Amino acid sequence: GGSTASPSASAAAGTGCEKAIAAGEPTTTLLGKICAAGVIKIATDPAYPPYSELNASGEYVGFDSDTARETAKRLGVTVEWVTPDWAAITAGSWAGRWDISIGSMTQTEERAMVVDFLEPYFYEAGYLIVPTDSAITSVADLAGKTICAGESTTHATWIEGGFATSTVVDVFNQAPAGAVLKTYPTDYNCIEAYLAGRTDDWDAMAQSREFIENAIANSDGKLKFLSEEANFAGRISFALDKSGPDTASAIVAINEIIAAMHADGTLSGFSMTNLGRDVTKP
Amino acid sequence: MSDMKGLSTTPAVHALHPAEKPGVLVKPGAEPVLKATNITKWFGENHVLRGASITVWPGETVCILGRSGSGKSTFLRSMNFLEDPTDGTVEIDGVIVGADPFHKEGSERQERIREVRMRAGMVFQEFNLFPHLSVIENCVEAPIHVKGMARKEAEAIAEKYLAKVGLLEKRDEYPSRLSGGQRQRVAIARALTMQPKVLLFDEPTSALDPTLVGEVLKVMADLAHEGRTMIVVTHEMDFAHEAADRVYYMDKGEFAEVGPPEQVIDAPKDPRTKEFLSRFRTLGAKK
Amino acid sequence: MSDMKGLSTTPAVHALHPAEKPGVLVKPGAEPVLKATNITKWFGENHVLRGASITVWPGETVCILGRSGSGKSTFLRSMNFLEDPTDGTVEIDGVIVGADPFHKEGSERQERIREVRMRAGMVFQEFNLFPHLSVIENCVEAPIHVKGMARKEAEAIAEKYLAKVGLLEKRDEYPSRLSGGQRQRVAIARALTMQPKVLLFDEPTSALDPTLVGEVLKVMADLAHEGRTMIVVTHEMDFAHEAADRVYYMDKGEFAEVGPPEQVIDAPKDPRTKEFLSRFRTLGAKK
Amino acid sequence: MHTDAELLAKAVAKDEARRAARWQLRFRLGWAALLGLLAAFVFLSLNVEVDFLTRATPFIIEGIWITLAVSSASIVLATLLAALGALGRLSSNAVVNAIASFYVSFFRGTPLILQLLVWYLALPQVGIILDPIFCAIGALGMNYGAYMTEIFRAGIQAVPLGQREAAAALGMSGGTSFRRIIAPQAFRIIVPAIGNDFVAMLKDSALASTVALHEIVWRARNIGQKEFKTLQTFIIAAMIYWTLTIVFTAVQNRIESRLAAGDRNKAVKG
Amino acid sequence: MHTDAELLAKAVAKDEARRAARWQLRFRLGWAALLGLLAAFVFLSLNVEVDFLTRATPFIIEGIWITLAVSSASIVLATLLAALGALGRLSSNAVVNAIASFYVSFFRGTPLILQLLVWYLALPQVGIILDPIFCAIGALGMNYGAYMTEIFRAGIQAVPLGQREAAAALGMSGGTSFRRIIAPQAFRIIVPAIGNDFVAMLKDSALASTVALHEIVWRARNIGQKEFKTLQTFIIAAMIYWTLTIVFTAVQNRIESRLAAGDRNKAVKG
Ligand SMILES: Nc1ncnc2c1ncn2[C@@H]1O[C@H](COP(=O)(O)OP(=O)(O)OP(=O)(O)O)[C@@H](O)[C@H]1O
Ligand SMILES: Nc1ncnc2c1ncn2[C@@H]1O[C@H](COP(=O)(O)OP(=O)(O)OP(=O)(O)O)[C@@H](O)[C@H]1O
Ligand SMILES: [Mg+2]
Ligand SMILES: [Mg+2]
Repeated sequence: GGSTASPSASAAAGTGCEKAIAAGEPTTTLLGKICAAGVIKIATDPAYPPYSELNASGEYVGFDSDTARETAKRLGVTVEWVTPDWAAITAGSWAGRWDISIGSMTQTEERAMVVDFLEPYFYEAGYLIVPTDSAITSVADLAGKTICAGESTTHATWIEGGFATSTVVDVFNQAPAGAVLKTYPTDYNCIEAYLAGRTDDWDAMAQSREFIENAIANSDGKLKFLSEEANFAGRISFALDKSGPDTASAIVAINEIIAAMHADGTLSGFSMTNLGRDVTKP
Repeated sequence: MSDMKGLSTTPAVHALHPAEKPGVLVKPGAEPVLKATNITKWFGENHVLRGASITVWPGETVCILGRSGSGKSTFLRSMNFLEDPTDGTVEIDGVIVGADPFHKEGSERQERIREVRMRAGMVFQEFNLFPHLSVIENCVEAPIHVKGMARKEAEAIAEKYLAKVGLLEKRDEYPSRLSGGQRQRVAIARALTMQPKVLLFDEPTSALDPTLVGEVLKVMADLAHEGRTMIVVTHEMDFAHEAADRVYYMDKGEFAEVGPPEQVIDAPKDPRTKEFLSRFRTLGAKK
Repeated sequence: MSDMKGLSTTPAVHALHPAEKPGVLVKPGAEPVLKATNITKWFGENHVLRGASITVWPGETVCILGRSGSGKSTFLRSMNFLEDPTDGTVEIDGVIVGADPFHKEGSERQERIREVRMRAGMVFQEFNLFPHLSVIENCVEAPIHVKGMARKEAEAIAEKYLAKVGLLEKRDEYPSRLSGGQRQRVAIARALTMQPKVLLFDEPTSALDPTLVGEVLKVMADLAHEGRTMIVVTHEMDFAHEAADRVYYMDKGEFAEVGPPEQVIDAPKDPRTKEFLSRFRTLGAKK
Repeated sequence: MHTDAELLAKAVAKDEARRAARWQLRFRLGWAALLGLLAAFVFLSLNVEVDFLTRATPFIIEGIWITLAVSSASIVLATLLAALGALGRLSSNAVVNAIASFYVSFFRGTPLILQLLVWYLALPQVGIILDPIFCAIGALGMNYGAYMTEIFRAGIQAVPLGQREAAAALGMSGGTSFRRIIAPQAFRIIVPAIGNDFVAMLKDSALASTVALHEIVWRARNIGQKEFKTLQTFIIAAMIYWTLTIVFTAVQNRIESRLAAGDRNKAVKG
Repeated sequence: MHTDAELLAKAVAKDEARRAARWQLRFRLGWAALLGLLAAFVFLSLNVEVDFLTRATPFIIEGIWITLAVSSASIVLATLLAALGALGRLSSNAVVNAIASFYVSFFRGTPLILQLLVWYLALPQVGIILDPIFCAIGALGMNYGAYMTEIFRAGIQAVPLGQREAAAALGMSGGTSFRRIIAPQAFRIIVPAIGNDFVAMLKDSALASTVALHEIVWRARNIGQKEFKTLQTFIIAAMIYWTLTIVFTAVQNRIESRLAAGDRNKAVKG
């Protein structure tokens, strides 16, 4: 899109904010606030390649980052990055510290009680990683075994047998019977513990395809995919704080942008450049 | 608090002890500069002062003797309300402060206590110089920050008294670099710089190395001879003998015997004084 | 270290001072129990002891006088190597330890120092009782843990000496509940319980309230009269006069005058002793 | 019959007692008011959900046992190390002194979290694989031991020189003197510091959550994160820690005053 | 000409100096050996990747400025609060005393991380929105202020009663006495504690990474995590902290000895 290149305001074809202002958006809503400020504060995780990453030159790169930048551009505002710990994000009540989370957050029913999810911008499936020399060859072999995941991730929820009744997560494989969940503060800790020599720490670990590929690449051949078959698929969305200013108009405006980015192939393009495959379709 | 009526301190009339007569240096007809009446102190259940009174005329030196724990320090500290007595009244240079055991009086009494303190310089056993201040700063601190005196004037007065105690050349030294005797002499100069009406000494030589006692006693004797008004709690019999107009022997919070040193020290009448002096002399001062 | 040859301490021959003659209580022909020869001490550049020697026969009491800083404590503490002298030799009850300024000797010398210490009981100015132990435990600690004595035996001895200093009834009290005079008497009993050949006292009454000095001096005088061997650093002229067989006057790390108390105290010959005694008496002990 | 003086003394004592009681009351009311304010702030502004809290609280509280176990074991280890460290720092042997000094410098100079990760992730690479709980105890114990070394050293040095001299004069060897005279006295000086450190350690033991020990903070985080309510669960955790702190501070005060009483150390002037 | 005694004294002094120098040497060699061992452990067993470290180190080092800025501002705040807190704890006014006591109890009794989240996420809900850096400073300052309150109080109480009495006897009011006599003396007692706390704070300021401040630990985690190398980056962080600690401890010692020299406090027996 070349909206920033055209300074002239044209209500019909203009940015999200131009449209909102034209429609008389009050500055008390989230959208009005963002537009009035001309800045959108986006929370993201700067250490989650290839989705988002702060590179050596201080720029945010990756699929999430590209998507976030493009969304802001289409809103007609500039980006201010905020990089809180997961501990701050999960505290709830963001208190206006950031306007939106664009950080590979999977929709869950519990989270939806606190945040408003927008339409998914991509879909992510959970896979299992096992040691290369593992005797385990199928999900069923993991019955009663220990599976590692990051604290409070969707992968952890799946291991615990969650999502059975979820309407936002599609389960393809039930978690192995009697699997024991082992969690660390982040997913990375599972891999670090294993590579450090704690080979008895877990029998398998659950995460996304990209994470696992990255782990395998850094593992010196010690790790491999258990299978190509996904365990579940989640919808990955932007999230807005329910306890903040009214989000209704923002949901409409940003959903419109997401739909447009899906439709015009922007998201697919970001996906191909950053991930080498298209994850934007269910 | 109506049940305490009659107990509280209606200022008792100050009565002279028969032996309390103005000393030789006192100007005839002069009024007492310090009158402490019926000073009583309880520490909890412990009846430490049992209504002790004292009268001091301007220019007098009086000594208080007594065994350890008899209440000498408590009495002396009641003179400037470092110890708040349970009952009794202190009058120094016309400023009257009564006991206030039920804390009924307010800041106005505190003001009067400060007036009393400015009129009564105190010298402690442990010197209590301010270690973070030099000798001259020790002396001018209170004149400047309590009396509001100009620094120049305060320093001039301080230097005068430092010269008197023979320590002018230590003016800018810090207390930690002085000997015990020097420290105590600075403490005396510090008290003098406030130009008090009365000097209170609480065993000023007890914390000193025996070889340093003399220099402090000498300064004190000089002050006594030049007509300073002084109350001295001491165990130095010879000093008391030589410098005191009157000696008070304290026993269990009361003055058991009062009189000129020649009588109280050399020919005590009260059996308690007798016993104290005899005990005190065994081996300690035999000759 | 060959350049130090000839400097180091070849045990100097012990020579008697002309005035050093066995006291009246000493058995004729008895050998000295303590000989300190040419004790020298440097603290850095400060030449504190300049080759002082002393001879003490069994049963004698000797007193060391001298002004503050003259080196009395350093000398006394050299007797049991609490202060390690730069030069000189100490012999107590046949155990000989020489100075070892270059640390050439090893643990064998340490052993001999401990032997010396077991033979020399010490009483400090500040008492130094062990505050976490009761009176009786203070006394039996060393006999049990140094001499390996049975607790029963140690307690029996301790009780004997506690009785001697008049504090048997305080047997199970803790030091903090005792008066200064009582503490010092316990310290004496503690030293006695080790059954030393010599008792060393370093100003044992200087930290005491003047009214409590007498009780300690009395115990010490009793010990002297019953024939304990004692070296006493003190400012108590009267005690020295009454109890000492011999008095040593120390000046700038040397014994300026030695002799019986009647001579050194009452009729000093050395000008330094004279000056000290005159200064000491101004006002302090005039009568 | 009472004399006037005794009646006055009684009246004064009664008045003092009344005054003290009133002071205590005002002090407690002050505290109560502040607690009320705090509660109001939490409830009114943090949209606390009571049914969530009733679900979460028991789960979080269970973590107390791990917190206490780790902290207790660690303080024991730290105390032992600090004793050794202090002896080392006071040693006249240069090498022993250097080791102790290095220990103190390194473990005080680097963050505890790193030290924990070394126990958890670096030691396995030289073949030492410890249970997470032992990693936590090792890391906390070594770290606090370094801080406490300096406290122990100060405590030992605070025993007056005269005590050492009295012991030496009685013929005690250095070892006997230390064991029988110096150490017991240093101990009394050190006890309050050990108590303070234990209370501080209760909170620092939360770092063990990084190595997957299910102590209080781990539980607060895990039950809160799923629903984005860690602010609320952390407040529960805070209340638990606060309670533990108050309880153990009281225990510590009790121990200290008993130690003091054991001395029968009421000084008498003399 | 020298006397024999002087020659002996010179020889002894020379021998002592030689002995001391040898001790120092052995001490330093001990340290060096331990540093070597540590380096060997890190390099040999942790498969340290040098090119990764050369990439990561400059990025992590940049965090020093935030660490220092946050720590410096916080220690200033903490010192002010501790001064007020100590006055409150020593106040005869029951309510003032209760407030100070509540402050100390609450901020010492609850984990720093929670306090930080309250500043960052809870305060905005009552309309107080502070920059993350001010949240970090506020949280650290209030927390350390509570700990330091007790240190300040102890420092004030450590000034001998005689000083207060001497001031009172000279007619000084409570305020004058505190400002001119007590506070300057307490200050000297307190300075070492402030220094220690500053050094400790350097490490605790790492918590500010939670609220998105890019200080040392944030940087170490973010650059290390992607490649599963946080152990290595944390070791870099640790070395940075260790260096900072050593530097600031040296500065602190310098300040303390200068303060002591300012006193010209070399005691003379008398
Ligand atoms: N602050 C206090 N609290 C309780 N009791 C006290 C206090 N100060 C003094 N006393 C008690 O009051 C009594 C008298 O003490 P005071 O110090 O006045 O005696 P003293 O005659 O000065 O003795 P000394 O010659 O030892 O200085 C003693 O029993 C003492 O224990
Ligand atoms: N440990 C030490 N280090 C350096 N100098 C010391 C030490 N101990 C004593 N001195 C110095 O040695 C000299 C003699 O001191 P010592 O204590 O032996 O004197 P003293 O005669 O016992 O005096 P006092 O009567 O005051 O006890 C003094 O100048 C003192 O400053
Ligand atoms: Mg007294
Ligand atoms: Mg001495």
